[in-house]
Amino acid sequence: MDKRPILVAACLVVLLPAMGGSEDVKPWDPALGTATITGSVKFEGKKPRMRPIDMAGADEKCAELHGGKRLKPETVVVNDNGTLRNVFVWVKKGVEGWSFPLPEGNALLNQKGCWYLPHVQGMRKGQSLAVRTSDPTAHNVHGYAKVNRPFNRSQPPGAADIMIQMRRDEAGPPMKVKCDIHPWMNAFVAVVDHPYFAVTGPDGSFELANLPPGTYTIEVWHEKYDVMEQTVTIADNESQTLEFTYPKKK
Amino acid sequence: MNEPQYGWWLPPNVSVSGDEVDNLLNIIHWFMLVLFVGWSIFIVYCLVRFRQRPGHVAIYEPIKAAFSKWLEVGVGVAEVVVLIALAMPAWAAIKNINSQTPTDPLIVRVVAEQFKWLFHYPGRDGEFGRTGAEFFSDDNPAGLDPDDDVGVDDITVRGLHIPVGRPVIVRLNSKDVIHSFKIPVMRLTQDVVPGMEIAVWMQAKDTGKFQVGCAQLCGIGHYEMKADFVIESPKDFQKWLDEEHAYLGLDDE
Amino acid sequence: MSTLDLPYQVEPHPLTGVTSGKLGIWLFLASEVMLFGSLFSSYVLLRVGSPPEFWPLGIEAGLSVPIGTFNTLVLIGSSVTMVMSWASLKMGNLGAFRRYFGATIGLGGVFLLVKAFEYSTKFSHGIFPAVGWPELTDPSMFYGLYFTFTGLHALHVLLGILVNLWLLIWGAAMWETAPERFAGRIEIAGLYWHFVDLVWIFLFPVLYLL
Amino acid sequence: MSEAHPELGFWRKYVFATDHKVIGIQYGISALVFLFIGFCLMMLMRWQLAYPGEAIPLIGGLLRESWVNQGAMLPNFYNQLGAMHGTIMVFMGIVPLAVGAFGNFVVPLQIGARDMAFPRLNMMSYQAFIIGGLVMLTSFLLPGGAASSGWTSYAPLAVIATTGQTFWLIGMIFLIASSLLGAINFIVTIVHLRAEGLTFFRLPFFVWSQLVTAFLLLLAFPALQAAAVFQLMDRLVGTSFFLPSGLVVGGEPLAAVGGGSPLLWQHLFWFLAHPEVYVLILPGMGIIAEVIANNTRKPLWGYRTMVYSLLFLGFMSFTVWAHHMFLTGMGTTMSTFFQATTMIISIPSVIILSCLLITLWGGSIRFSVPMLFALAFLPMFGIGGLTGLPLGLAVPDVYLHDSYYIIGHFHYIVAPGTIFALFAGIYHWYPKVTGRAMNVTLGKIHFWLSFLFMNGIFMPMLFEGMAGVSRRLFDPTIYAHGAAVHGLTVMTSWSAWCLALAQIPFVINFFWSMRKQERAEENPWQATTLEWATPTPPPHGNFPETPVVYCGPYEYSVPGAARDFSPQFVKQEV
Repeated sequence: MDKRPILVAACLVVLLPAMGGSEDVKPWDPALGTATITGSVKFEGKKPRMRPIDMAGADEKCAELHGGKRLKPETVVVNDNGTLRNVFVWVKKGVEGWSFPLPEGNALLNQKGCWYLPHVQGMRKGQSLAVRTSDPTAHNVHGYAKVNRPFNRSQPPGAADIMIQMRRDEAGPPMKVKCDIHPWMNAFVAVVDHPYFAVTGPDGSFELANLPPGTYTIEVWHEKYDVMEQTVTIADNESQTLEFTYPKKK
Repeated sequence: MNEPQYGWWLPPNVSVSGDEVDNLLNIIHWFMLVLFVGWSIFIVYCLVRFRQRPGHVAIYEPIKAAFSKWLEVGVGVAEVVVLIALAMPAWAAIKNINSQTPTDPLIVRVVAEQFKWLFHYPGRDGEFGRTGAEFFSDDNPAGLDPDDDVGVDDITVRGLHIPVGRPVIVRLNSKDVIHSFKIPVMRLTQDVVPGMEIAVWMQAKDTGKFQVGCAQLCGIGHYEMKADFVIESPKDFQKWLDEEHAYLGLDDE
Repeated sequence: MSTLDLPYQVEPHPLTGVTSGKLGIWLFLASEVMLFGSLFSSYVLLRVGSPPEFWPLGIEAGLSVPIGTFNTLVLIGSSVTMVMSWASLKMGNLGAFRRYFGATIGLGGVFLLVKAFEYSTKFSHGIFPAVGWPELTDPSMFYGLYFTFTGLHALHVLLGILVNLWLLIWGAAMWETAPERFAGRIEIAGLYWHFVDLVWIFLFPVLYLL
Repeated sequence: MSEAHPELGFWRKYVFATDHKVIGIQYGISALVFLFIGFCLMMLMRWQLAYPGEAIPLIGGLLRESWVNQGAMLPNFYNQLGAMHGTIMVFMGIVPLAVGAFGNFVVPLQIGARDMAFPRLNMMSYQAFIIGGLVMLTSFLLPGGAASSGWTSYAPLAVIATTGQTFWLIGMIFLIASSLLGAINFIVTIVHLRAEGLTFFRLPFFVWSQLVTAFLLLLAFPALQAAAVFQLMDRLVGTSFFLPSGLVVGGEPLAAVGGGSPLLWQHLFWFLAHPEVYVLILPGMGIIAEVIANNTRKPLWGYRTMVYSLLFLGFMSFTVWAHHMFLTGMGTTMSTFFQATTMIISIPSVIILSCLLITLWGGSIRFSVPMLFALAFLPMFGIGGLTGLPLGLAVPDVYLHDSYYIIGHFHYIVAPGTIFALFAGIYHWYPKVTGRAMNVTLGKIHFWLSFLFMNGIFMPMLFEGMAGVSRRLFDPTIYAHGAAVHGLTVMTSWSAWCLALAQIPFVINFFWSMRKQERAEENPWQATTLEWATPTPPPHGNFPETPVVYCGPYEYSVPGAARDFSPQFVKQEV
């Protein structure tokens, strides 16, 4: 198997921050954070059909938690208001100047009913991803990290949380996490070194609050429809609204 | 659905061609037992009668070569008999079953992946949608072409259901590594080799709920690579198909 | 050396008619035959298994037959000089031996240089063992096999050169003490060298022409 | 010129030794250590199998956190243990002990040679072996751990496996090189350095077995060498000899050109590995033949028949490899051919076995410790051979393939088979090596306990296999038919741990006898073969005066002779 691209990427990522690190990074002053960017991600066109997943045939223990109900893959979830769920939104460029304090605690990735909760999430660089199992069956969490170090750990029922510290940015694209034992289980984790990221929910909207005034490149990412970005300049106490529409126009 | 009984010898057999295998296995093992007991008796007898003791001396050449050639010849003959009389016919039989196309078979496409089985049935229209390696993705484990309407009503499940009595052709494919499709109660094992589709034939003679397993080391989750194997009456099978069809939610569009 | 002087190092064994060293090298070559035999049978199996449009002729794949031919001649020449060196040793002419043997080593070096040149041109065209044919992403074993086979063969040549160098520079001291034995060693080195030559004579048509 | 050997320093004498006896001892010690390591790996696996998901006692907490969860074993560790157990036992344990140790020490003595034909080549093959072994072991320290794709390393699994597999391949290439050099050395030695009068049909059967084994190694191993090179290329350079197109691993398409054949690996591997099976067993048979002839005090029955069978066996072993691949979808004709060859190859083994059995008839059987092991070998090897029968036939194999039945089968051949033979050899030649005999009481304790627990381990496996339990399962109780036989699994595990305890008397005996036991006389077993013609332990150069051979190897109880044994090296006045 060809590991070279991963290696190359890894090297680059080791080097780039080192170079970037030369410019001075000021500690973040909350008083500056007055601007807000809100918006929503629309979905147009025929939504792809997601086949229901039959867990019972492979592992009854998984199905029990869902009753007779069959889940569908969360790859493409279109909300009733025509917006797209599970889109990762983040400030790609514009906040390099500051070093932001790390929030308390870890990012949680829960395995419940042979299903990853949440499907897409963002976390801060330097935080740890806590992979928890709430299932009566064994899991094997496999992180296909391209930038951070890939991980592949078995987690029998009742095992303690597996802690994986994310030492590097990995948001474009976010890393994929799969369960080897239950192939239908997959989730995505984006690692960013600032607090300005969000994931669209049931209403397909997002909000990036407490931004300092400035010019930003906002990127949205979806596991199937890939990335789009818009640039926005925003002033003190201002609030702007952005619109993204998937799939991308050819 | 009768609860299967498992013991220290062969598990229950629900395959029509399984009896042949069982007979062969039992015959061979009786043959082995007889041979082994014979040897043991001979050894023990020698050890007692020819043990070293005062006044007893070894004989330089106790037996002429003529004697006991029969033993080797006997063993040889027995093996040839087992080979020609039993093994070859049985193998030929099974192979022929595989080669001939049985009447009105149920065709199931199996996709093996690390570390679960996926069973792919044609839907109401009775034909499989277009599939290909390039279509595989997390939300499309069967590799169905999303633009192909034939595949829309196909059924993809993680457990194998077959009707009793009806011939079933299983078309085995692998996504990644070599797996082995093993159903002990059907006396069936077949390696699943990536890059080639191997078809095997089976016919159940009894209903019940059993397991499909993987018999070829395929990685970390090898031991967990199991699936339900349900043999139902044709009626129940049809009922199951309808349920699965309902799950697709095509009708409410 | 603390090893004892065992029989049949110089005089041939009545049963086999060869010295121990010679029997040894023949056995070694037998295993080498099995090695390259399995390589070639793998080649056949892979080629039969893959559709012809993915299996180019050497020329189509960009291998230069003239260069290959040249290398073949170089190796054959080196085999000839190898024989000459041994013969001159048998005639007791150490000087001639040195010349011919040096020539053998030199020709081996030329072969490797040419091979290195061939490799580098391939690489510069973005052709590596891991790419297919005709498109770099098409499923073809050809370049993989080409690099594996020629690479292994080149290793054999290199090994031969090193051993021969040792014999030429340090080993020749034995000529004073045990000339017969030294001649035997040269003969053994020659047998190995001829084998390597022979392998190439199989490789060349299989990879370049067929 | 070499009659006067200068006294050698420590390094030349023990580390860079060229004396076949020292090298034999080096091989012996290293191989025993590797055997012990392989055995420990297996005992760990047995815990997981008997008590799935429970913390490993004592050492569970000490293991790497990627291997255990709160002391309980994780599947990837289990797979590493499985793969390395097989590899270590086969390539670093039994073969080096049977061929490297006994072959090196005994063969030159038995043919009246002063040393192996190429002493320094001999040294190199030992060094290659030890390097390969160390590479294999160090792979456990890698982030991803050691190779985990089984000792068969089937592609594509092995190709996409962690770095441990690369170490496995490199180590294997060293081990192969070692075996090839050794094989050349043995053949030349046996063909060229036989003492005067020692014609081929006066060779002890052990020497014959080593000769055939050497040819198998010489001609079979290159296939694996080629395969290993291919797999290395696939792993490191990115070729896809074993990777077909369109592989999708973990939901992502595999970055490889494709177009390769997974079955190619199996063909190359089994072309080696089936002869390898005979490499494992033939030297054992040779030792058993020596011991039985010596302890029944009569010639082997049908010595020539045995030799011919041996040669036939060696030849046929190249024609049966694909019976390991009945399930890979091969055609009827091919499977029929390989079934036939498999049946045919079983016949010479049966002949050799029955010759040994019949040799007991009319003997004067001396129940020495080596003889006990030899006598146990006969039925144990019998079981191993017989259980091969259903596996050689395609139809039953379709059911039994890759089940515990086959594990029981080949372990009966190599564990209570070969390993008992090797123990017999150790007890038999220990006096020759050290000059002191081993303690008999300890030896008998060791034998009876080992005999009991060996069967306690492997007999249940046959039943588990019949019940349909697949091999290499981290937790067989997942399956209903696996849970049904769990009692047998537990029994196997306990037998395994008890077997470990049963080796303690042997270890004590081994070291204690070296110092404390009384000196053994030159020919303690009153044997007839040449190794007993030298002073004990033999000096550098073995024979004070070159021996001459006057008769066959097993001239025991010759009518009219003064004693019940007439050594090959003593002229008979008849």
